[in-house]
Amino acid sequence: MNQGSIILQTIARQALYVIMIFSFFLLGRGHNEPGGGFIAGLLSAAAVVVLYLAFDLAFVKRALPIDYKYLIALGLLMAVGTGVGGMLFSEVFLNQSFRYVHLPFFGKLELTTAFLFDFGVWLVVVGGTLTVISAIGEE
Amino acid sequence: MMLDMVVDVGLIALSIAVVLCFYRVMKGPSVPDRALALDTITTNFLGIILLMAIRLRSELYFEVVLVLAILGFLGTTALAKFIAKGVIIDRDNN
Amino acid sequence: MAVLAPFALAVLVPFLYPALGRRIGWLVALLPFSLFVKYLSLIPPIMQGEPIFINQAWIPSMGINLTIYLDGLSLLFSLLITGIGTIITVYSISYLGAEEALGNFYVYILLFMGAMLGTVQSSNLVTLYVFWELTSISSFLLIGFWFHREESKYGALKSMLITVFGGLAMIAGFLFLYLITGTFEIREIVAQAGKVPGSIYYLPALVLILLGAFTKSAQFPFHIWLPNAMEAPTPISAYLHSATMVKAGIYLMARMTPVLGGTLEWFYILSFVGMITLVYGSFMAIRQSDLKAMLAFSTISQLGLITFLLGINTKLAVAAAVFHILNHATFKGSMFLVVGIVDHETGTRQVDRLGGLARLFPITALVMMLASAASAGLPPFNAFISKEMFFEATLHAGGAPFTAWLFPAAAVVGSIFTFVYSAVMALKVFFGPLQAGEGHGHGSHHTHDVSPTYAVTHGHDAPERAHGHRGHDTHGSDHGSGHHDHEAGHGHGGGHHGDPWGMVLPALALASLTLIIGLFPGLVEYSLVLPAASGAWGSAVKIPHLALWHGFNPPLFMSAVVVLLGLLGYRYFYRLRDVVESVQNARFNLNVLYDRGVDGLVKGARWLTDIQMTGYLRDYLVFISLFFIAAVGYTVWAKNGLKFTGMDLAPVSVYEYVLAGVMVVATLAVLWMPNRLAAILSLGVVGMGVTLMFILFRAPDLALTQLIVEAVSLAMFLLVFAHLPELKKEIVSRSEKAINAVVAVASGTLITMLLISGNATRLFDPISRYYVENSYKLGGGDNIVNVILVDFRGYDTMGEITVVAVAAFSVYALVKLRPGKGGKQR
Amino acid sequence: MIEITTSILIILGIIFLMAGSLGVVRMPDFYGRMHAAGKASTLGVTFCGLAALAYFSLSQGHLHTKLLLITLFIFLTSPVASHMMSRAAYMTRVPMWEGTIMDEMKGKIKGGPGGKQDKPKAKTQGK
Repeated sequence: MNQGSIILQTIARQALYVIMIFSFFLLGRGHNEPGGGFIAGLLSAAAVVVLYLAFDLAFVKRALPIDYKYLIALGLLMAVGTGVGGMLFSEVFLNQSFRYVHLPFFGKLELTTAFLFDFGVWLVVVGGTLTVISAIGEE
Repeated sequence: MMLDMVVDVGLIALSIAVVLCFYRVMKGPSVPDRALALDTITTNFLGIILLMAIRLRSELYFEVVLVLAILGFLGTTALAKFIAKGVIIDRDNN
Repeated sequence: MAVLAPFALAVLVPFLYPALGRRIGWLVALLPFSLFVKYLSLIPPIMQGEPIFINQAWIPSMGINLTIYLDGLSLLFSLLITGIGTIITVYSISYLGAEEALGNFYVYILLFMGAMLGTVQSSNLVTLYVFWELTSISSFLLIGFWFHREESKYGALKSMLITVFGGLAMIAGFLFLYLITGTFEIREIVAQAGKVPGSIYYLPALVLILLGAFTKSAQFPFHIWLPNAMEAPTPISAYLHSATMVKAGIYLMARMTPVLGGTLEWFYILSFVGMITLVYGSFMAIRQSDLKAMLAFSTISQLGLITFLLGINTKLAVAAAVFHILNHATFKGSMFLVVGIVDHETGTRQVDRLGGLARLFPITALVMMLASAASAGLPPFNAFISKEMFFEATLHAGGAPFTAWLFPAAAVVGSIFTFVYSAVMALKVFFGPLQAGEGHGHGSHHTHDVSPTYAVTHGHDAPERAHGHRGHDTHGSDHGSGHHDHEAGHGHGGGHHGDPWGMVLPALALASLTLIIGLFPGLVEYSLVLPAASGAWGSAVKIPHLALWHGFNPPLFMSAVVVLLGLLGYRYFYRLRDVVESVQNARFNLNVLYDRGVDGLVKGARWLTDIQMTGYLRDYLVFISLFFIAAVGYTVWAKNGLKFTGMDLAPVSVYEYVLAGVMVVATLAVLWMPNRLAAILSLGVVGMGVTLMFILFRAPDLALTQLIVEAVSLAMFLLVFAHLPELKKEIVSRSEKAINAVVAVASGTLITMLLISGNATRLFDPISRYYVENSYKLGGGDNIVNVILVDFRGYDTMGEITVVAVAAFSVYALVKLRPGKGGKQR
Repeated sequence: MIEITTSILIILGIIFLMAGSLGVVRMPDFYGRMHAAGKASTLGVTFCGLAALAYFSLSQGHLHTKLLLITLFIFLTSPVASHMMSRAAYMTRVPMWEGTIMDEMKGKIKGGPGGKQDKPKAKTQGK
């Protein structure tokens, strides 16, 4: 379809999913084992960059029609939101709380507001990196 | 422990391999040579980390391995496109 | 809390303004009026001497809290602020046309009112400072209200610069006080007043605080901003620059009297500055041709008088000062309002062009008569009593022998000039020969509001003036254009003159006060003056009964001299003015000094930036690292913090040596790489080395992050290089390379030394123990690093992601807004 | 039992990795080195991965899926990277070893030696 090498494109499609799963995995368990918003965010950005490398801008724009800047804004909102949320329960700003929930299949699952905060961080990092890369790329 | 002894030998061997590739990075007449040497260094690092994981019997390192693999792949491909076409993300070239 | 009410309303005004339009003035006037009544009701308890005290912690850890402390002194000022505030707001309803930006006018006024109330009522020095600066800001906004006029902007900036400069000095003075007494609460400071004069910090504290007070109250060296502040609309000048704001400095001096007063320095600085300002102010007032400027200088001189009294620092003097504050507010306020009316009606404020307006504006003339008579200090008025007390105080001032005759003499001379300019303003403007102030005069100072101008001699066949308000306003304001032209034209026929009631009534109310207080001083004496004086003095003040008549005593004789010479001065006013004119030389006056100072500042700043901003990133790096080396190197050297002993180093295995070796070689290689691409690649090797180090030391999290940073920076480099021009190696001069080498080596060694000594010194036990213990209990996660990142140090992470967001946006903007290759703007 | 299998796999891994690195150093021109790097190292790492997989799966009793995924991923992406690099080198006409007998790719890749010269190989095209 384009001058880019076919091999790269096929691999890129498969690799994208692997990396995406992995970055969500990292994000999810950030609280207990090594992982967290930053690393997951960058990995997801890496996944999209692989797409950028394999295909061209137009293709990626069609594949991912979202404007990355909204991601940043959403991420910040979420991060600050969890912080402010803490204040609603008359806690100190940005105080995290956590509950243990037993899901039938997964067993003990720990729901923490920290995860929301991490998710916010994830969004900001992904949005930020991709905005920069796409801005420079389009140049 | 036989296994630990083997792993140690492996680690030393891989270090030598890294130094060898490093020599190529230094000398490499053309840029692709250097890029390739760097890619091989990354692969060697993967090997080292895996051996370390076995040596220390902890599963924490698999993340590092995968991330390193992804980024190595990403780096080399970007480099390749840069060398070839001077531009990494092309607008739409069909 | 009463103090915060104005701020609350100020917030609402922008929303109410579209709905209410001009009538919002009445609503806004309600607030100061209700506060005025509230404070009036507070007089009885305060008379008995138990002040109201409300404490609201603001920053408890720093000992700064919002404490409201209402004693006699602050009550007097609060009454002044709210009372005159009401009058001004009512006055400005008819003064300002509908087209003016009334919305923000009222917001600024309310902002100011709240700030002033806060200043006079807060008993915590820092809160007082905060409100103090707020008054400067609101005065800046108000002076520059007609922002499209050059003079307003200049005046606003000038007043802002000088008052804020003083404010900064003042906060420094407060800090000294804090050093001496260890508290910010004024009451506690007053309690330890004995300790203050003795300590070494006394003089700097005194000088700095006085600097703040003098700049705010426009005392001699710093008075230059007040005449320029006259660019504000007249009600503002009346409110801020005569009755309340300029009195903040006086309030501060009065409040500090028990603490800083009583020493020789206090006596000499204050009395001399006050005396000079009094004489200089009234002396210069005569020279002014513009009514408002004349009033400005008269305010300066009256403030000088009050400072003079505070300087003398006897019970009588302090009482006189407080009483004069009240009187001055009444007569100066009304004089300003009258000038506003004159200007509003005739479109000009030039003394020479005005005359004989009494026939046209009988009531305004009456008000002016009352006010200027009081200002001159004639018997039946309140100012006469305070001037008598002033003379009395100067006679018994004490201090060095030469002051015994100097003070009274200065007082008399000052009063003579005051008498002259009050007479000029009253008699000449209203009763002099009817002058054709046809208003073509383009006085630089006069305002250009919407007033329908009257040709004094030619009638203006406007329709019958609706009573009191400006319904008949037939033509839109031209307030856009700088100078004032008159579309009114000179239609002939009977002029319908009459006083604009909307403006005259408030002025009349204020002026009548001068007479009422003059005739029945007792009314005010016990309820206001004495509590205020005792508030200032720190202990109860008993003074002889305030009365018009104290028998034949030296002050009466001095007043008689003043009146006589004053009349004489008025008789030969023009010749007197020429004399004054000749004295004034343009070259050395303070204004020029101020302007030259500001320009010098701006030029210096530009010179400094030019040196640094060479445009090369490399130079910035060199600057930064040089500064780093200098700062850190010096401190380390000075504190000889370098310790190389006592290091418990972990055993370094062979493996780490190899890795370290590779990394060192790679870093050195970067220098000799033929092109940039190769250089980044070897940098990549260094990065890998660091990651491996982390792995060796079993820190997977760090390894992950390091890896990602490596990869992203590599990608960034590549992206950027795609656009950089293809120059292999910059040709860099040898000397520059040498500098870079030296700087690099120096910062490298410094950091290693720091690390080593850092490792060696064990001042605090490592924080990690705290995190290890309760990262699971509190954070609920056993990945300590992440728990720290998200929970304990959540705030930092939030900061970081904001930084990331901002960085991303800025890159986007930079790239997008660059003029495109084809010059097309993206 | 676990130790024996892991050791064997490790030794295999190391042999191939060493071979790869040696190849990268010893080979006369870029394309030779590319062979070594592309094939040998990837195989080497895969063996190491398998060793780790064997070790952890056997010691923990259940197949370690994550490790499997990782090894597979490396096995997949590493050759592609080498391929891309060689393509780039070919397009920028990196010189071949003088002893090369035949260049099957001549003229097939745009920009390569003998290829259709429609697009100048300039490093940075006009955007």
